[in-house]
Amino acid sequence: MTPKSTSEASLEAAPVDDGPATRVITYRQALNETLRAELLHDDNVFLIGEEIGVFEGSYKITAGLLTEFGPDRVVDAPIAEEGFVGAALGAAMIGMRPVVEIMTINFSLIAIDQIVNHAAKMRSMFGGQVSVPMVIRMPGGGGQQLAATHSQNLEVWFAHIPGLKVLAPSTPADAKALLTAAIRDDDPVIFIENLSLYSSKGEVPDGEQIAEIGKAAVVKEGTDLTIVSYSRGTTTALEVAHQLTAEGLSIEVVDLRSLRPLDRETICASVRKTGRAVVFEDDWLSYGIGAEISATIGEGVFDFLDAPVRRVAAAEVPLPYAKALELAALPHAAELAKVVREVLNIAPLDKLDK
Amino acid sequence: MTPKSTSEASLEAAPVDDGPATRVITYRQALNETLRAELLHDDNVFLIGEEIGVFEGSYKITAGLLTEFGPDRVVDAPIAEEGFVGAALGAAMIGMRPVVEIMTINFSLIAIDQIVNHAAKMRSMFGGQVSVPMVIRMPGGGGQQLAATHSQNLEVWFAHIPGLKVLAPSTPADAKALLTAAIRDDDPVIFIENLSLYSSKGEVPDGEQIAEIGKAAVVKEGTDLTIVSYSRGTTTALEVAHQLTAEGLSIEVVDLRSLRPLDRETICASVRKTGRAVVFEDDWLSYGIGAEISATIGEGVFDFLDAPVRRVAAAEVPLPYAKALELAALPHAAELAKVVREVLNIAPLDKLDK
Amino acid sequence: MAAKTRTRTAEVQAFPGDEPQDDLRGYYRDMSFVRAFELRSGEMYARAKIGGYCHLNLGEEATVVGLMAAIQKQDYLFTGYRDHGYALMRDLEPGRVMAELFGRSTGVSGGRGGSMHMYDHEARLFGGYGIVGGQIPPATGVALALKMKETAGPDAAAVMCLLGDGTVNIGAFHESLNLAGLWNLPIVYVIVNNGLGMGTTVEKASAEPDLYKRGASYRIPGVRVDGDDVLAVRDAARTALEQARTLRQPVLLELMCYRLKGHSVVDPARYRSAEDTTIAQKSDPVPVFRAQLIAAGVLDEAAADAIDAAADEQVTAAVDFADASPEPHPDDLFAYVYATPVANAPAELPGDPVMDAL
Amino acid sequence: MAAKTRTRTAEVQAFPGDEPQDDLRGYYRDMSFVRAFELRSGEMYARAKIGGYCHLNLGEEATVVGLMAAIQKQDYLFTGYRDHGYALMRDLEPGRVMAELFGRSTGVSGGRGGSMHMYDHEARLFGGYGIVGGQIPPATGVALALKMKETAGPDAAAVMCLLGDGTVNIGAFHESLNLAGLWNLPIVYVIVNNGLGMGTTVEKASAEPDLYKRGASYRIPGVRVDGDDVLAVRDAARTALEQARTLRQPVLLELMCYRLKGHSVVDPARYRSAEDTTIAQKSDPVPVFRAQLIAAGVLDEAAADAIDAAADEQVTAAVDFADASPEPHPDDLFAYVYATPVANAPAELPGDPVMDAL
Ligand SMILES: Cc1ncc(C[n+]2csc(CCOP(=O)(O)OP(=O)(O)O)c2C)c(N)n1
Ligand SMILES: Cc1ncc(C[n+]2csc(CCOP(=O)(O)OP(=O)(O)O)c2C)c(N)n1
Ligand SMILES: [Mg+2]
Ligand SMILES: [Mg+2]
Repeated sequence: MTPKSTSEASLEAAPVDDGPATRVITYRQALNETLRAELLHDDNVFLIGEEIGVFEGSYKITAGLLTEFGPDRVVDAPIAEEGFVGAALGAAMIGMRPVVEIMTINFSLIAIDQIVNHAAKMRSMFGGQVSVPMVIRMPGGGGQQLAATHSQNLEVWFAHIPGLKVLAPSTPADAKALLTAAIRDDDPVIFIENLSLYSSKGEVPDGEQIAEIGKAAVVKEGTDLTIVSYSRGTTTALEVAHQLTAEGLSIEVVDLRSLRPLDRETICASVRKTGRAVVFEDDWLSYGIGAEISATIGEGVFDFLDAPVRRVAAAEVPLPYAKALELAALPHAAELAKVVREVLNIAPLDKLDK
Repeated sequence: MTPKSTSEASLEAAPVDDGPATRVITYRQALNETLRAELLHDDNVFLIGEEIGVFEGSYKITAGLLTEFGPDRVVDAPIAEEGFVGAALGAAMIGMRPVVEIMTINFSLIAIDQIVNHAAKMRSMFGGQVSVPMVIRMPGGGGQQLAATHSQNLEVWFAHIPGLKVLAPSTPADAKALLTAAIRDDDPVIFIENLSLYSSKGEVPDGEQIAEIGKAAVVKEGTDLTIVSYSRGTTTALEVAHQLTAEGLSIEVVDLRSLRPLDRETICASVRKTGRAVVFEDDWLSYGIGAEISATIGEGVFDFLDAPVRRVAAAEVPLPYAKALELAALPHAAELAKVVREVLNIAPLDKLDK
Repeated sequence: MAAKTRTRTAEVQAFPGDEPQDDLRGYYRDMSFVRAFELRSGEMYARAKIGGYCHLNLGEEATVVGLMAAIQKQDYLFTGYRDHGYALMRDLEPGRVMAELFGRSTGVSGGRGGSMHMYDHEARLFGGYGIVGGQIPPATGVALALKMKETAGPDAAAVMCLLGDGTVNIGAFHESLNLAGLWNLPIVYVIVNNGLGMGTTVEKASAEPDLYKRGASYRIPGVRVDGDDVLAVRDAARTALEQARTLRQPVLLELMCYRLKGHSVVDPARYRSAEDTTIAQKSDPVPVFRAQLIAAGVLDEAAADAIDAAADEQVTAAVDFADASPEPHPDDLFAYVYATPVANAPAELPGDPVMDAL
Repeated sequence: MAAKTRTRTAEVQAFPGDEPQDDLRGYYRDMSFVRAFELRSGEMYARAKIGGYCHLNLGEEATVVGLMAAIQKQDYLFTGYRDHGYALMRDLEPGRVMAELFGRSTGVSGGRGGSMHMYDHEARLFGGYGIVGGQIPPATGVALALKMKETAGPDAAAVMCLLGDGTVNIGAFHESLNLAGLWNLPIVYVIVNNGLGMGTTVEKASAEPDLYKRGASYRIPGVRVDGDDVLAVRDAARTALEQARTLRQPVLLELMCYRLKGHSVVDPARYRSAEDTTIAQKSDPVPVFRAQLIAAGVLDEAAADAIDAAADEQVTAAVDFADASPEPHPDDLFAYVYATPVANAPAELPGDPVMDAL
């Protein structure tokens, strides 16, 4: 595509080799800038979802975009998830590149027939004649006292489905580079965000950044134990890893970034080195993301494992509204630190994690 | 409830202690007889679904029931899964005991908001004031050349959800005893059937049989290796176990029966004894049922494991229609036998599994 | 928003003589109370006593009170998440409603639901739902069960299912109304048309913005009424419920009202046109009804002030009760996951091992 | 099934003089061909050459041919799973359609879709869907994209989305038609009303059984036409497509026809009333149209027989082609899962380890 405006030039200003300049911005800002850049980059890109235009997004991710790009590029849809997600899918069939916002992952259940029985199936079912270049963005996560129907983490459902790609960035930089990759990708991509990440800040390189889909990242090196996590969980994993460094422990942290495809090599290479692993996840324990990670480690590096792989996940209840119950049900740094010590057979040194 | 008709008497004829008489009937017949018995047993029980009355069920599970019980007890619904599943849920809120048939699990995606965001949540979300005694029966499974959208095994989605109970019987006897238990249970129960099991036969005890929900069963004892499976997979697991007995191998088979709650004790007790495990499942490998089983074993009996836990599952593709591709994509006895030998470090003795 | 589609009754009117003055004063007392409760809820949210999402009935008081004046004890009520006023008018203790907002164990849903999920099985307030349209299929199912269990008649129970104007475009609405029309179920679907779904006007959401007309697709009669007129709402709802309970004739009732503030307490509603905001304020049913009653000699300023003051005191008492109530205890986290206990039901806290070592 | 709601044209009629005889003969040729293809498909299923589900257009030939006579090359077609006739009439090679049924690599969908999932991107046959109503949202989305990319006009593309009478009660129908009406999309929704959804009559499924009236909920004009009259179908479809392409006015077209046999080839349809079966057979559009043409002197018996014989030969050639075609190779199992290859995409066969040992 040829540049559509001068503002795009700046996006491509920084040459790739001598690292581009960076700015510290929020995860929200990184998403907003990336959507803007892609709208400028390709006329086939359009945004569609509930309240993304006039309301500027339930979580303000699309702020300013309706004003800049108009109602044909930023489409406010009625409350009809099955209808407008399916409509985006149809548009993608003839070469548009829709970026759908589902207000939260909880509402994707109404559209899931279009996502799983249609978007994920079409290319294979029709013998490769059609591709579906669409992105579905949606935040998951609890901790905001939104109660049982508005606090779920159902990414494992999508991660199970062939034909979908499922991304879950944990930093503003990854949010930018993975969203760009998702929009440029010719397959349906489920892009998992998290309510409690939107205001988190991080360094983001200027200019076009395109991540490689399907790769995990070792975001902190260590030798004693590997914590595997993704999305919001990675921020807690890093917090705990650093906290334990002060206690002389060397914890490695693997950020999955892509749930489907799953980068088993990176996970197993890390555990082969450390011999111990804990998975930290926000979803429910049974049949959650951590089950696949644990099974992968158990099969992939069995001979290198010095201890059982443990999972720190949410209590298996519909999440209650009351703060005390919500706190008890969701996994936090304290539980992660406790389990890491258990796997390392270390008695707690402090009360921090009680 | 007091008996409603003489025909019920016979159902309760056989005393429990000196084992009741048995008959060899199909899985389909066992379901049909159980539905009939429960309709007779409790006036609050009613059946609802598409084509279950006049058409007698897409797979004839409800044959004869409309004629016997009439349109108020056997309700033919329009094609509106979200509508009639939600309607059944509402009826359950005031004490009815609906047994819903969703024609296949693939169509449950249209109703899944009512199942997961409503049926599974209500009791907890409303502080225990209401219970939802409903059963949702649906067959899954491939192998019938029904192509990508009609061949899925999505039970892992439901198994992940607190508030639901998920059952997956593998024999006619369990189909009877678990369906009875499900209908008498006061919570929403997802009852997973399988297209390729309907015509399978087995001994079924006469009279009322109520299984305990949440318990797995060791359906064949052995000492060398444990195969864990459920639903249709268990029949293949047993077939392979017996085939390998002829080769001097002693294989134990655990039939999960209940996917949620998951009976981790029975699984781990078996593997502690055998030291080796293979999971056989019809769903896709990544993030499938087997992931949780493998993770559970890895955590529960780490010190007793002599080899990595392996999973034999479906290839991760939308299932193609063409027979040759469908055969290649689905797991069969040959692959299971091959993997069992690999885990036991045994070279194949025959060509059977090539 | 198309003000033209709305008939306003801001100017003072005389009342039909047969309207008992006590009833009229009672309606004002209720409207004043809902108003006071919602204003205080907003304050409590600002003071972080309430968390999560919080949607208020501000501007909808005539609709709330009119509907609840028509519904009978034996009837079942389903609503969306904008449910505080309905809980109060279904005679749930104000203290327990406020306690639910505070997330206390004395709350109507034990503090587990919060603002969006008020529930009282005895009072037949069947929730409080947060998924748009999610309440419509279960409400329809209760009506199905009623048809199976009871015979129609003047004392039979019916179902009232509330939904917003933005909710009519979701599939569950269509599937459910078709079932109700097909099976002749005793249910009244009430569209509380406050003109907005978050920031989206009816005209931008619905190809047929005269929402009551949508009943025709299911041979369900549709009726539109001024939702700012408490008596008109009450009478229309009574007639509709009557048809449902005696004739098993489902009805679609559309009530035209205004949302006085943002979608939820945190929404400044900057997207809203000045004209629209002015109309909304001009037709605020609480001061309008108060003025009508005073003009009609049913109340005088002093009596009206006394009613408002009493409402405020009641709300204060509710806040005190909520404040004094305990939070649910983490030991009870798993208390309500299942009604029938079964083996191996998960009850691990985060970080617990999946099972005890064998 | 309510025969009253259906106007039959079994008795012989004269044709409007302006109807070119070649066209009339052509329509008969097409109808005869679809009939022959479907009958043979049934046989091939019985002989286990075809597996899975197989739904035939038997009895719907006038609807199929009339619609495909109206649709233009630039238009997009979406259908349900009862799609063989449409694939043939969109000029897909009969051999490749039969090969798809046989699950061969030369099939229109590479043998991956089978009977329910005929697809040809070039021919703009956009599938072939098996989830009831699943085709409606994507079809609506193509219309949305057309509105974004093209300007309206006599040569603009439009979308034709077929659905059955049983499909109108699913949420996707409602959500999609509201979008089309709200956004003025160039799409024609065609309800092929064969009176039955499996064993369920329209009257037992739809509270408003006059299905074309349901457009009103979205301000979409609804039209009902005799689906057994190929010319009436063609003309109505042309007019509707015209409105869609020039005015961006969505239309809901209801075509009244009959399903001659069971729901799928394995369904004996015992549930069907004798009366209904008789009516269906009496109004079988193929013999009726043949008789009309002969009576009108457009064909004589010999010419008609010749057409039927030619159709049969074509089908035989298609079967031979399919029979001679290879099955897809298991090595290509993962060929089409993703359009953009990415790292770590799973490509293990059952029993393979999840990864190579490190
Ligand atoms: C299925 C679903 N989609 C989206 C949302 C987010 N949401 C919550 S309220 C709302 C607007 C509803 O408007 P309306 O029906 O008019 O009710 P009102 O808020 O005006 O009372 C939306 C889009 C949701 N809760 N559920
Ligand atoms: C969502 C969904 N529910 C149920 C089915 C099963 N099913 C397949 S075809 C059919 C009947 C459809 O009838 P109609 O729309 O009239 O189409 P026709 O078969 O008459 O062409 C049903 C219930 C399905 N495929 N998808
Ligand atoms: Mg509204
Ligand atoms: Mg039909």
